[in-house]
Amino acid sequence: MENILEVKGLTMDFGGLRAVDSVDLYVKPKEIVALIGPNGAGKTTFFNCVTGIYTPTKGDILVSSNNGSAVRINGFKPNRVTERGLGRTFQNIRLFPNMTVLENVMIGKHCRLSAKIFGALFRDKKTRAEELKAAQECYTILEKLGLEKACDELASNLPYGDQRKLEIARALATEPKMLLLDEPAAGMNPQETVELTHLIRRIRDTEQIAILLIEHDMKLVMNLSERIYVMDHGQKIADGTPMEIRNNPEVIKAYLGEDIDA
Amino acid sequence: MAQEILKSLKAALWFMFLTFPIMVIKVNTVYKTIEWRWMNMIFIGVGIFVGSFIWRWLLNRKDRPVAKKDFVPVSTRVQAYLAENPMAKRALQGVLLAALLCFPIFMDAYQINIFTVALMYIVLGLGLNIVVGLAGLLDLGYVAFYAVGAYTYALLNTTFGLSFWLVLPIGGALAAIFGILLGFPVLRLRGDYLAIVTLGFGEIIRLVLENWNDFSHGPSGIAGIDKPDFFGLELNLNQMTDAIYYMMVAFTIITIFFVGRLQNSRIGRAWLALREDEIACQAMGVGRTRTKLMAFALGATWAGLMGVVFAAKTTFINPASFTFLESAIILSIVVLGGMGSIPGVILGALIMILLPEYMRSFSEYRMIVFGGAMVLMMVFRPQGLVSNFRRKYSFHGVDERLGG
Amino acid sequence: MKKLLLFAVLAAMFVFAGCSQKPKEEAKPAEAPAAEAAAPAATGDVIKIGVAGAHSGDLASYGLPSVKAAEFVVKSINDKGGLLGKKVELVVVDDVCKPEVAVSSANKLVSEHVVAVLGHICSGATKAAMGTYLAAKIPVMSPSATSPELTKSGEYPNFFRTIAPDDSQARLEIDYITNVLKLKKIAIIHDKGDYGKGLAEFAKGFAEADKKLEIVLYEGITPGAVDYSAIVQKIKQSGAEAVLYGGYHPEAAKIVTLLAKKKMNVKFVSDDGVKDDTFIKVAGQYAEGVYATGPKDVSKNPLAIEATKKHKDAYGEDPGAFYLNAYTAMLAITNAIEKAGSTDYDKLTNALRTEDVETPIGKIKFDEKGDAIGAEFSVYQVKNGVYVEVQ
Amino acid sequence: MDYFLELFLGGLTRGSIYALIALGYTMVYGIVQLINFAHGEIYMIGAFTALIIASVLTILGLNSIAILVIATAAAIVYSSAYGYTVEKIAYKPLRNAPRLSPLISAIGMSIFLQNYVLLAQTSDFLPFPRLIPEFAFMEPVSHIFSSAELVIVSTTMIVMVLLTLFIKFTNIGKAMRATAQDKTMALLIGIDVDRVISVTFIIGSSLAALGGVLIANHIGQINFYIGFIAGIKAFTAAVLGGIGSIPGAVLGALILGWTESFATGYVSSDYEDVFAFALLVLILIFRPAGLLGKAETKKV
Repeated sequence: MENILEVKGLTMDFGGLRAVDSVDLYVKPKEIVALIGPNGAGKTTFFNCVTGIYTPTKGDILVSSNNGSAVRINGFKPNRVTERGLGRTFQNIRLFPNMTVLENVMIGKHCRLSAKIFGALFRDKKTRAEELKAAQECYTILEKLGLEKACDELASNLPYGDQRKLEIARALATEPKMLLLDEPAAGMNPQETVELTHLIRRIRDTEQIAILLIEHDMKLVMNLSERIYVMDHGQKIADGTPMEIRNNPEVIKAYLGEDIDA
Repeated sequence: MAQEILKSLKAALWFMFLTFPIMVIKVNTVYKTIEWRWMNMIFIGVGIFVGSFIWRWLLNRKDRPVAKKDFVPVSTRVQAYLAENPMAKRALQGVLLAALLCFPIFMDAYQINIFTVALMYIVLGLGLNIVVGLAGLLDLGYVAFYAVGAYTYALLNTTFGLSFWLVLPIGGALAAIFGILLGFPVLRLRGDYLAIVTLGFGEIIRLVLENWNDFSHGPSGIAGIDKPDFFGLELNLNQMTDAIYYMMVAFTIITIFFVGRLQNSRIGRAWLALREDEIACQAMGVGRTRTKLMAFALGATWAGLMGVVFAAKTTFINPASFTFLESAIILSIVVLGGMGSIPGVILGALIMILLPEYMRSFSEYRMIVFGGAMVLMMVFRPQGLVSNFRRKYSFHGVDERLGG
Repeated sequence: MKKLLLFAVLAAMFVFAGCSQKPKEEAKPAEAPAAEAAAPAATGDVIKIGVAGAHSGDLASYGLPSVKAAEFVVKSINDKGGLLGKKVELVVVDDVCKPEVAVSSANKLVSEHVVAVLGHICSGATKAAMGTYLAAKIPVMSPSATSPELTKSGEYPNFFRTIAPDDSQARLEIDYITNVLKLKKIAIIHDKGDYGKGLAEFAKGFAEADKKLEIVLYEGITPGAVDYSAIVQKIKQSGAEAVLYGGYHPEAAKIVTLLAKKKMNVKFVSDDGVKDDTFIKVAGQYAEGVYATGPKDVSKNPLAIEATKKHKDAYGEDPGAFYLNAYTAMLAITNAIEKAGSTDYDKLTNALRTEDVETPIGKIKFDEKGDAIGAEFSVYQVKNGVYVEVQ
Repeated sequence: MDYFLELFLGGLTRGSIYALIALGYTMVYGIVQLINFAHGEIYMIGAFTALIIASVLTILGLNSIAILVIATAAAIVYSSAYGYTVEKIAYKPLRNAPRLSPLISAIGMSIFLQNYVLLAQTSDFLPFPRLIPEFAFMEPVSHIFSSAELVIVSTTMIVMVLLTLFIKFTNIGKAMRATAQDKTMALLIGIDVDRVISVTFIIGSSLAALGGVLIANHIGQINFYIGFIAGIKAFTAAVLGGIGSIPGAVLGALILGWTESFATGYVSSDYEDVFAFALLVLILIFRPAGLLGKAETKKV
């Protein structure tokens, strides 16, 4: 499979409500793709379907595996999805508040480690080496995001912007092939947003991974993304390059009243 | 000040009203006589009047916003100091160990026995701490696993004559299997539902033990269980008490050691994360079912082991030892001490077991003081006695710390 | 950490080895029990007697009366100048009827150097505690532990009791139903408890061995449940002519009431746990005609009258369960000390087995196994609101 | 068929009593998400108060209807007062504490109240006077369904209807629903959350008191320990029906009552409680929110 993620006809019903209605989407390796749309368009639900938190009603979610073949991950548990290489962040920050920053990141490493109970109890050489390596790798990730000084702080003590960054660090620790960011800039001031834009691009470049993001900040979206999908009322209403989207009458209609050039 | 007095006066009056029928009137329904105990009302009034000042003072002290951020609790400061000064930590460990080892030399059999019981509860508390404190799964039926261990030894010993040391691992393993059996169906349930199902499970185990006479000898219990065998030595009662005490000291040390390691391992982190945020935890690649089952199984294992010790120590067991109250006491140890904190659980167990024991002279007032103390503890220190202290990594000396 | 563990284990071994020396030195006096158990008490100014049982929790009502009985007996002895010239002192411990707490309580009493123990209340707790007492050579006398094993197994040579064991009660009940009431079908119901179920098991065994009674229903009920109508329906359905109930009066009162309300004509035969005035007060008119076995009638025994009067004077109410048995036990213990002229274990137990003593339940002494000779059961029936001995 | 009917009616009575206690659990849980372990004790205190007042009045020589009314009223007043006070002492200071702390506090309160009654009164069972008269019209069927049972069942049904109406239509009822949904939001729109919680405890406690009087009258005796088992059973019923839901609590209680009754009748009473708990486990596995509870949608 050439694409890293391919979604075909994804549909999600809650009782009688259709939150996502046959949406198609694909992401190529090392691509930055944005998913935009007004509030309630079904973007987060789409994310949740892809990452296994909801089981979609219909459609296919395909992820390319290491040997290049496509794997259908519908109904996989979230952790199995993560093992397949999709790391995510949350719209409303969901860190582990009473654990240290480093520990938060090390949770992301969990599925890449293999220590079992006996390893934990007897702490043999292999386990110790693995722990040490994991801690150092996580520390390196924190360094990349500029959070290494806070590594022993409790996550709940971090300032808001750093908490957002920590979520990204944690997702990176899962060694993803693709990162799904749910409104990474929400609540940030313009200065922080600019930094975030650079950060996301840098991550893509250094880690060589694809990024799919949901965002309301149009400046960030237009600056950053190579392709954009637009959703409204559960349906995909447009896709294309930032330029195409900017001039798409459907999108303008959907955003009526919202300033998309902001 | 006048306002304060008025408040206390109101409280006193309210409680005098509240306790009126139960404290003041005592009816003898057989002889149809009424006894009016007005003195009780006066005691209540005075007691509450004074008590309510203390109550408000303590509440104010707790809520005072005195730079809460900068305030570091004593327990945390002590722990941080010890973490940074391995020498001091070693010294403290050494002193404690020496005290534990020399204890029987100065004490009589009664004291040693009480301490053995306290040590058993420390281990039980640490086991439950894995489930409740670390993984955040509220288990109200923990005593069921304790019963599984106890009955395993009692039955295998009285019917097949198997020795203590042989049954010890069997009891632990069987309890772990029960833990998994219980775990599978209930994992999908959230907090309080899990609590009531585990409570039900605990009761089911006890009821089965009570009713299934052919298997468990029913309510009359199993007598004549062998005490543990120590290298084939012939021990008299006092020596046996000492021996079991030392065995429990070793057990406790091993448990503390293992639980400490679990806590700071890959699995321990996953438990903590699961407790903090289940969805985020899953999305970060932690398998929920597996991780939760592991917590249940490990927690149960310790209960099973202690069950075997319990049966061997008392030489007689019946279902009366495995009631809900027992689960509640073990849970209280964990919460009182501070969830997820090993020193906390130890402190909690010592308080919960030794205090009622030494309050024996109060005899019938023992349980009311116990219940009241539980409420007061929670009101004034809801996070438990010792706050959870997270290990820090330092990246210049990371090798040494992780290897330690 | 590894080193620490190693150190701990080594140190434990070392100290353990050291400590196992210590009790060996003590082992000498242990061989001469008089010196160990009795010496401290004998040299002191007081004779200490332990009182153990449930004094809090849901079974407190069975344990507290024995404390009161012990206090009355001790008071009268001390008022008369004490025992062997010393004051008698009680050491009261609460075992909540739990085996593990009973062991702690026993240890406590041993460390207080008591010379004898009144207790424990529940059979289970008693069994758990006996090992400790035996090792310390302390005689134990229970007013209420009725498990036959305690005396018949021979494992507890220091155990005595002032109440007859369960099997003799069950035997009496079955005989009464077969021979006097001449019924054929019985339902055996119990409360799943140590006492009730134990008794029911014996009754079932006897009935099956006799082959004269048909057991149409054998079931346990849950004490404390809010309603027993289902089990009562089931008794009705089973066609039983009599219900043999093993358990205590609260549940019995509920069942009897329901039986009457459902207009069912079955005999209700029960045990000592039901032969209690509270049962009649609670069940009221429905209690009429109920049979219960209990210790033979002592209402005319002057000591029993005196003991009951003391309680009424002090507390303004009738004594609770096992009060007279506890009173008896306390008299038996103190009498034996007096007669033996010592608190030595062998002399004391010998006195208990040989010396008759006048007590509220009659003139008794103890057989080799520890059961009281003279403590027997009779059958009672409720007539006009009081239990009357029949037979 | 008669046998079935009798078991059915027996289960109905038993279920109705569970329901009265379960309603208190479910309301409190719905609003503060707390398993109020002391609720069983409130029920016990209600029964004790009624017993004490009724005995005093009997000795004073009032007629039995007057005694019934006054004793029930006293039980309700005192149980409410206890419920209110328990909330103020043991739960209110813990509103922002870790989730398990109020639970431990509740267990402590339960132990405290049991022993308080044990010490202040007695450990013995006390006979409870029969206050509910035998109705003449029930005479023909009294061997399968007594007057007291009729009173219990109908009281429960009436209470359930009244409570539902109360919560639907009164202002405080609406405030309760709002608080149950979102405490912070309720506070923001000007609802006095503390007062709502107090009222919830008061109503729940009154129902428990009513249950206490009825059941004590039905079984004829009480002691300090009756609250424990009844409390656990009622809580099981509340969870079974879907905690937080009022019709759910009643339905759960009735199903629990019937399960126990039929299990005893057709299988064995030895395992009566095992059946009850097994039923609970099964229902929670297949319908985790309980029978009438609303399934929570995970918000991510």
